[in-house]
Amino acid sequence: MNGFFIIVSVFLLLNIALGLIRVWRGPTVADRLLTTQLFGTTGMAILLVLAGYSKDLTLLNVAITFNVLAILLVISLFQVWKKRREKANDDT
Amino acid sequence: MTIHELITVILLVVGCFFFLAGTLGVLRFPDLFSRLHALTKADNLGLGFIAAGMAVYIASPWAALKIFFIWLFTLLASSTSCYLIARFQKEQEQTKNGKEGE
Amino acid sequence: METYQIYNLTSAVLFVIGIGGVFAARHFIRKIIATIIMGGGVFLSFVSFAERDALTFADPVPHALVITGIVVAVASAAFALALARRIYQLTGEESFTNDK
Amino acid sequence: MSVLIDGLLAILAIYLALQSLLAPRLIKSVFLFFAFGLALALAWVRLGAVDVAITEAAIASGFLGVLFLDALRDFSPAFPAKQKNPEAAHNVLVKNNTKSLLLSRIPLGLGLGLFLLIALEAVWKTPEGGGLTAAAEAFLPESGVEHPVTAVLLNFRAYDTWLEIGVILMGLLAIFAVGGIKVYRKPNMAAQDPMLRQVIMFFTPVLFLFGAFLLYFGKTGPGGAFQAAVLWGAIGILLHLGGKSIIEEIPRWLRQLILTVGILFFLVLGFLFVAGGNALFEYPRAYAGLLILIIETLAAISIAAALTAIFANLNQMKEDPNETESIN
Repeated sequence: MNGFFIIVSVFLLLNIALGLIRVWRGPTVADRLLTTQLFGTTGMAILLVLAGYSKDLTLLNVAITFNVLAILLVISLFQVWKKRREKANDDT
Repeated sequence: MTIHELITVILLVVGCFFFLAGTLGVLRFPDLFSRLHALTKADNLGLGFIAAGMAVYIASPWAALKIFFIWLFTLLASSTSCYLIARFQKEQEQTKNGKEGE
Repeated sequence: METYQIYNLTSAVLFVIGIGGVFAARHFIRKIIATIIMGGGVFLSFVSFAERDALTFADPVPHALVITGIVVAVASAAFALALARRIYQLTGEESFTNDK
Repeated sequence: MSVLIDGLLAILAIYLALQSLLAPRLIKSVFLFFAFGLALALAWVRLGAVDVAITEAAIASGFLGVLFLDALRDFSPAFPAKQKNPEAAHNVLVKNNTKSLLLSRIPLGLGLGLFLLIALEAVWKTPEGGGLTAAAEAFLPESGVEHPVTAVLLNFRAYDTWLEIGVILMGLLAIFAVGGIKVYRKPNMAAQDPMLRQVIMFFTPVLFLFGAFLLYFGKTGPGGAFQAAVLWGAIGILLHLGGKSIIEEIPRWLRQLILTVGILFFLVLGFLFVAGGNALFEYPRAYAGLLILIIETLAAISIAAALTAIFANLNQMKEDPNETESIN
């Protein structure tokens, strides 16, 4: 069972590594933001699997912390964009 | 291998399949909106399957509650950010400023 | 190869990447990121030594030091960001001028 | 078998660190830096340092990420392209001037390579000293808490925690002293966007409850004052982003009291112990658990207020965009 958990987490890590290609290529800023979403969700899944692997339930607290603070990043991103757009509108 | 472990294995494999689908969608789909669709839907479904699998494996009600909340918060955060990204991109395209060199 | 050995070597590499970034990066924000990466390398070596010295639980003193260190690093990074933004606001420069 | 996951994680962390310094665009490097924080948190989980992982998740990727994103509003998106003043435009030309670039980069590269070898040897050959685990384990029953990291943070080495609150306060004062950060028009998002308002309203009680849970759980497991403080500070930041800046709305004396109550209570307690003939921060054994809980709560309130104030000072929004006063 433990070997299976490790295979699953390695697979999820490889998913993150594949997602990096999109950060590298992705033509708009929004594409890059998207991949942070991918990292967040996949990281959550890795934490859950590791919690089962090490039988350590406190890892769930780490996952919740990541979760509840992810929303902060999203909202402050929104602010950055708003500012950028105002700047762009002012320039034109 | 007990029945619990069998259920866990099946759920985790299904979850991994959805994660793979989401990542491939992000890599292969042609425009931002379809990528958003692939990512936020498939990945959250995959996370849901993995969460269910781990809840079955750990088999403690307190942990299951926490895992459920993890999934719920991720759903909330990711749907909010999906909405914001899509709205931002739409407004950008309307002002004809879509490329990065804004 | 033990788990702690892998992270030990990683910590050395991260520290060197951070130092290189502090010297070679030009934009203020990148310099600040480089200092945080440097700190991350140091913290990683602390925690991996704590794992090596574990008895019934891992050595708690390095863990406590690392928690303190992360908070201090963040406070100093916030101050550095404030300075960088102030410099930008006053002069319009995004990097130190003698780096040109 | 687990070498696979550790090795992959290590390679990922190194790659992300390198790329976040080398990426051509600032916004890309900030995003890669978030991913680096995630990789580090997973590494800490693998090393069994769950406290550190929670702190990293809370502070380094939550609070610091918000600060970086906020700072990106000031700087131009592409660096060093598109400089407005012609004086700075020859920044762009540095790339073409490869000779001077090589002259400065070769010694740097050589030095870094040498340093890498030295650092690798240093960490590889560090002698096994046993550490302080045995001592911590022996005195754990006397500390009043059951979790060793909390015992070290708030009992054995309480100086560190005390002075750390001081460091955060000093950081806040220094940021006030820098002053004059660019002031932006108030976006007033909450009124504009019903979805954001709902999300903020949902997450505020969740953050508070989970922070309180972590604070209390610190007695028996990973958690404690700092983690709780960041979550409570996130409430202030969230409300500030939603257009309601609580740090400006409470009266000035109360603000100052909240900011300093953690460090002051610690100080008064320490001097009471010294007056009673004990060492500084040597708690009486019967009350140690209770005292630690009170100290942690007050410290968390102070740190949360300081983090909120730092963010509110860096991210200034006023109705009038021409007004450039700082709040302090």
